Amino acid sequence: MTNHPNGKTEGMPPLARLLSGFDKPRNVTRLFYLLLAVCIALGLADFLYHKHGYFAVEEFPAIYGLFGFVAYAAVIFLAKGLRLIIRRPEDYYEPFAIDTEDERAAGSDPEATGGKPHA
Amino acid sequence: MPEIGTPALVYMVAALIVPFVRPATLRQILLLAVPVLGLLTFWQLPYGTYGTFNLMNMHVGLMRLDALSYVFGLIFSLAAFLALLYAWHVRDTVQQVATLLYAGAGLGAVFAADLVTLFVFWEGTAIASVFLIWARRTEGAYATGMRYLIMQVGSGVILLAGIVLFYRETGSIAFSRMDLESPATWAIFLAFGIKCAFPLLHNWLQDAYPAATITGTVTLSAFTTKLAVYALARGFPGTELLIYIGATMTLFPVFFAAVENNLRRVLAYSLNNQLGFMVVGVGIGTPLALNGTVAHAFCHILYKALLFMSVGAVMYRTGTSKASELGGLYKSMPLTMIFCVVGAMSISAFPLFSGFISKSLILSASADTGHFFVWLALVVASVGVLEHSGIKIPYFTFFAHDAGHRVKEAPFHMLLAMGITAALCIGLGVFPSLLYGILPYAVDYTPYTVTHVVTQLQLLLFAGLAFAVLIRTGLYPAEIRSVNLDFDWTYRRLLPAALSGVAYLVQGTWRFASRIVMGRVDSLIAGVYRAHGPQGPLARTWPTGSMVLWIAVLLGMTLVLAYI
Amino acid sequence: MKHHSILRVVSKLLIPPIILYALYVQWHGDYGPGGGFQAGVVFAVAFILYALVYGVDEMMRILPPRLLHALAGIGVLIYAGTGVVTMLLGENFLGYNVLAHDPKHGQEWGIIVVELGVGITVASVMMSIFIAFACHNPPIKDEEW
Amino acid sequence: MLDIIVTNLPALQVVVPLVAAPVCAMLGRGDRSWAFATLVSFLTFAISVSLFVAAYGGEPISYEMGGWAPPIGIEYRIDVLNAFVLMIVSGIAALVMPYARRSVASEIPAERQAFFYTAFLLCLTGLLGVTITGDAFNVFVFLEISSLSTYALVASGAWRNKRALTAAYNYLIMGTVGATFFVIGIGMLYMITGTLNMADLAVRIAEHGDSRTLRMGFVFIFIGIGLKLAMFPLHLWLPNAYSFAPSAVTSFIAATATKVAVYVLLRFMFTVFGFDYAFQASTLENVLLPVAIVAMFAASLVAIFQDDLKRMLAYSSIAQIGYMLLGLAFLTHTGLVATIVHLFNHAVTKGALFMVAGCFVLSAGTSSISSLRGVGRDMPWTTAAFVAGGLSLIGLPLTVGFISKWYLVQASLELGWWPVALLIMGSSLLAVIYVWRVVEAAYLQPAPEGVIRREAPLSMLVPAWILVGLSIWFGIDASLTTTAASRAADTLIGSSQILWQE
Repeated sequence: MTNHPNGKTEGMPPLARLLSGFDKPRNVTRLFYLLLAVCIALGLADFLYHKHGYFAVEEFPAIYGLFGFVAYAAVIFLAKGLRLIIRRPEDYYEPFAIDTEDERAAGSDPEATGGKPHA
Repeated sequence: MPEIGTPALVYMVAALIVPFVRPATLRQILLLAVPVLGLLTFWQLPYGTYGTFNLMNMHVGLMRLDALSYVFGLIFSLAAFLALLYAWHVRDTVQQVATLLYAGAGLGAVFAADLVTLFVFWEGTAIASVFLIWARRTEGAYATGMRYLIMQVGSGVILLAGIVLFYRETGSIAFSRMDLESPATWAIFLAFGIKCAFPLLHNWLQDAYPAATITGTVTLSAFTTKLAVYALARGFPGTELLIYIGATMTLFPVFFAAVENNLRRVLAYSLNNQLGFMVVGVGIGTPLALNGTVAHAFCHILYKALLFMSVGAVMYRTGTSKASELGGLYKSMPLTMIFCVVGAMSISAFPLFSGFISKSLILSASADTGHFFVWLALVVASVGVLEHSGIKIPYFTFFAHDAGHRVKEAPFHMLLAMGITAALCIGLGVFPSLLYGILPYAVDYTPYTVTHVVTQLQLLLFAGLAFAVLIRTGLYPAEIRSVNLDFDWTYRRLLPAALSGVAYLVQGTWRFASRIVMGRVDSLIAGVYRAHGPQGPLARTWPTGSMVLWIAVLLGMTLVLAYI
Repeated sequence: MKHHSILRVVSKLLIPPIILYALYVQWHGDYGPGGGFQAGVVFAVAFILYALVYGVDEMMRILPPRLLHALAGIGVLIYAGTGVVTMLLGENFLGYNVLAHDPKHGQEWGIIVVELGVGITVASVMMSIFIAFACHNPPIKDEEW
Repeated sequence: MLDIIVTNLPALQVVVPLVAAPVCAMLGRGDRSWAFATLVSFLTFAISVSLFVAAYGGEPISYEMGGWAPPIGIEYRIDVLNAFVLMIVSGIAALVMPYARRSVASEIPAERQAFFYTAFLLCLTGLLGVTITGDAFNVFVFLEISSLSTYALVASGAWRNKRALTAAYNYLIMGTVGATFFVIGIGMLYMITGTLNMADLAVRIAEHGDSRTLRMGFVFIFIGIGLKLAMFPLHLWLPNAYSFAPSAVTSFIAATATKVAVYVLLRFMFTVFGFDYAFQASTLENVLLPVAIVAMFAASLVAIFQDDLKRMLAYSSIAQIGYMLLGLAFLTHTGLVATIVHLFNHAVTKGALFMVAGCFVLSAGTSSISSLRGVGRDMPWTTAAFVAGGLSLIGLPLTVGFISKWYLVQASLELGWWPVALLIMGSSLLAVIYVWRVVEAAYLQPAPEGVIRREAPLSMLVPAWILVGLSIWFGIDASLTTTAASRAADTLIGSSQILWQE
């Protein structure tokens, strides 16, 4: 989670302070390896019990994991391809489109945003 | 509670009273009391049909209470309560009345025992809900609301046409299982389909939900589409066509959601995808599948509301719901973050969360009946759900790059609403029997088997791993402010463009023709005015003589007739 | 009218016979030609004649419009009241048979009472109409038109 | 005592308001006479309800006036049809009376109010008498009682607008022409048959068979009543009378007087002239049908261009009478049901709308549509009542107007006259236009500056809303009205021979 690290924790709610180390690159990397480890463990777990599947293909060890990984990547890449086709500037449907309007009109807290009072 | 026919009545009466209640706090309390009172009207009632009477020789039943409508009535009441609690801060009576009428109409429609009552409430949901969009009070929202209203009322009109045809064919307006074999049932099917956001009929959903007010979207997400699912489950269970429609519905929104920047629109796509699961369940139509549909609708209303609430809370504090503008909010709104993650894990169907116990029913049903490819599509779609709702929403809102928003935690009532909803999501996930006990058919299903838990975790965590890998390698598509084309392009751009092209061609002829026609019309109106206007001969009343003349004429005419 | 002595004397002479004649017509209405309608008109004529000769104000001293209105109402009440009485005695509305021990007498009584009511109403309405026309005191003044 | 009342109910129905009228005149002060008249109207309503209940299930009730047996004496004869009409008339009166207090107080000087209520009660007496009696000449007498008192009531609008006097005078002339035609017709019938009792007339006419005198009689009665019920070209008295009369009077006579005339027409057509199917059918088809259709359109179009709300509603009434006559012209059971149902429905709807117009007159001082701009914000309840009534006028589902149109369309389709069905729908569109004009002015246009309009008092709003509520209630659950109408149609058809030949 690559972004400007923010070490300052004052002014944050106590719960947030608890979580505040989260976006340090070191911790992010640790988290990644933890996830990898859990995944490998889950894959190996398939050898430890008798699987009850509906289809023959389910019998293959760790098939769900592999399928999940591949399907996820496929979704992302297909979506990236799709974006090439369908992406348009935000003012495409102008005038009278909500995409470029001030979103605070939907009823934001006027103090918190420092914005004008809206409906 | 006395029997009053339909709980919708409670909401309608309350909607009449609410605008006049002062002070505001009392009004909020009254609002919260309404769903409770509404629930009490059918809570302990034995199954049966209530509020029956004869409308021009047609049997009308306002409230049919059976296992199916009961579950939907229950969850709708719950959703109305949570939405109203979430909207505690709203002082806009338009929204409050609209929410009451909308929820009331939704309940009324679910309990409708006949098609006419269904139609009335069906249109009621359309008309009441559009005010939740218009309440944003911008021109864009107005235009969006109009498009939404056209689709929704169009659905109602088609439904009415279907009902009329159906009545002429069968002589009955009872709302029960139908077969797709006549224009009548096809029309009814299409009407349900529009409200259920079938592929190519779906755009109103992604168009309208991000346009509503923050609290309005939470309300919107609960009723309309689930009402349609209910109607399909009631009218067309086991219709095979629905399986393929549903499978398509689960798949295509996944890709759109992945590249969408507006998080509330992402959730709208995700809603569409979840509806797909339910539609597949209806299409399979076995008791297990129908149970799955109902259970999924129940859980879905809760976790989708939770997600909309958390994104709404963020929007309430920061003023935006665009992923490109958000990030790092866990530092400011940790509780909201936790609730959002609960919602995300529920919708992604992690074990111990509510999605897990309901979605598995549908997946098992599809596998049971041997629909391999459908089953496969559903599994892919489950990964997709994880992608856009499970990871994208919380990640881009609360983590990712810090967008620098330093805001207060969400207001207490929002936290309370989210907390209750989150607790329900987890509660249902941990104690599935709570939900299974009220499903329409007896449930013989154990969600927590080793196989199921392990495979599900594999699926989800490996997909999560893929996400991590893609992020670390920078392959994950960045969030960019943009508009993405969808089918609505056809009527928002293609149709107007085509029309203007055609208009250009026709213009010459048209001008020529219109000049003549308008001339005629003008002279016709002028003629009508000459005859009927205040000074026209037909509006003259003072001369007694002309009256006597008329008497003579009429008498003469009749006498001539008498003597012929 | 003060100098029209002939008219004044003649009318003074005529009025009593007119009233007497009216009463005759009234009371013989049950079995001869006549009855309340005719008698009422004749009766009113006596007063109208008086008013023509001596002025409406003089007449209104004897019979103020308020009294005439009340009399018109009382006449109707006598008529309808008879009907109600017969009803109370167990007959249909205006079933006179029960008014006396003998149905024939009952009929006679009934008709006489009813005709009396009619006569009072007709006479007082005639006079009211006459006053309404004769008095220059219409509810809407001429200037208001 | 109770026994006496029960056996004499038919007589009491007419006698109570009749006796009350002079008493009312003698009470003097406005408030006292109002309270008394209100009490009487409630009593009358109670009587007609019990009569309706008695007549609903079984045989017609017959009452002999003065104990003289029917063909010679006057008979009151109550079957489902006229019990239904009695209930409409007295019910509307019972609602108009509470409404009248404030409205009349603002339109008529206090010292004249007693006479106003007297005339009102007499009018009520007349209308009830016309409906209840089974004697043809008696119909004429009561018709005159109601007409004469209506002239007076219309004229009493003169304190607000002097033209009421001219309107009343015109109405008097025209109404008298109508009444004369009617009495000429009855004279001819008497000439042939020597009887005036309706049931007896029917029998003797059937024995006598067809003749020119009889046809003349029929035509005269038809035209005479046609004038009373404002059949299209003979409607000229109506717009002025309705728009210049005091508001309470307008809502009462608009809801009842023409309906009673329609009833008389039905009664004479079916019960008395049950003799010659071909002749009557041709009259209905060639005269009544075109006249009704022209009324539906011409009157609606005139209504569209009117600026005065009361006048607009008056023209709309003429169009609505067109619907009733149309149902009659079909000469089928369904057509009759449509007529009778519409009789009720229109009474309720128009009564409510004229009450609303009266509220506007009270608060805004005028009923011109252009001065009602923006009134929706100042008088929300009144305007909402107008909208609800207007929807019923248009014939939207869930209002009574829809029920009427439904039966009319059904009746025309039964005969295969689908162009007529299309015309019915087309004329409803015209109603949309004229109702919309008011709604637009009331809600969408800004209020003129410096104008203060207060919401109408409850005593006026409540009766108006009761009628609006009824128009919605019977639009949703029409079983009572349609069953009653259907039974009334059965009685009518049963009492005549004309439909037997079908």
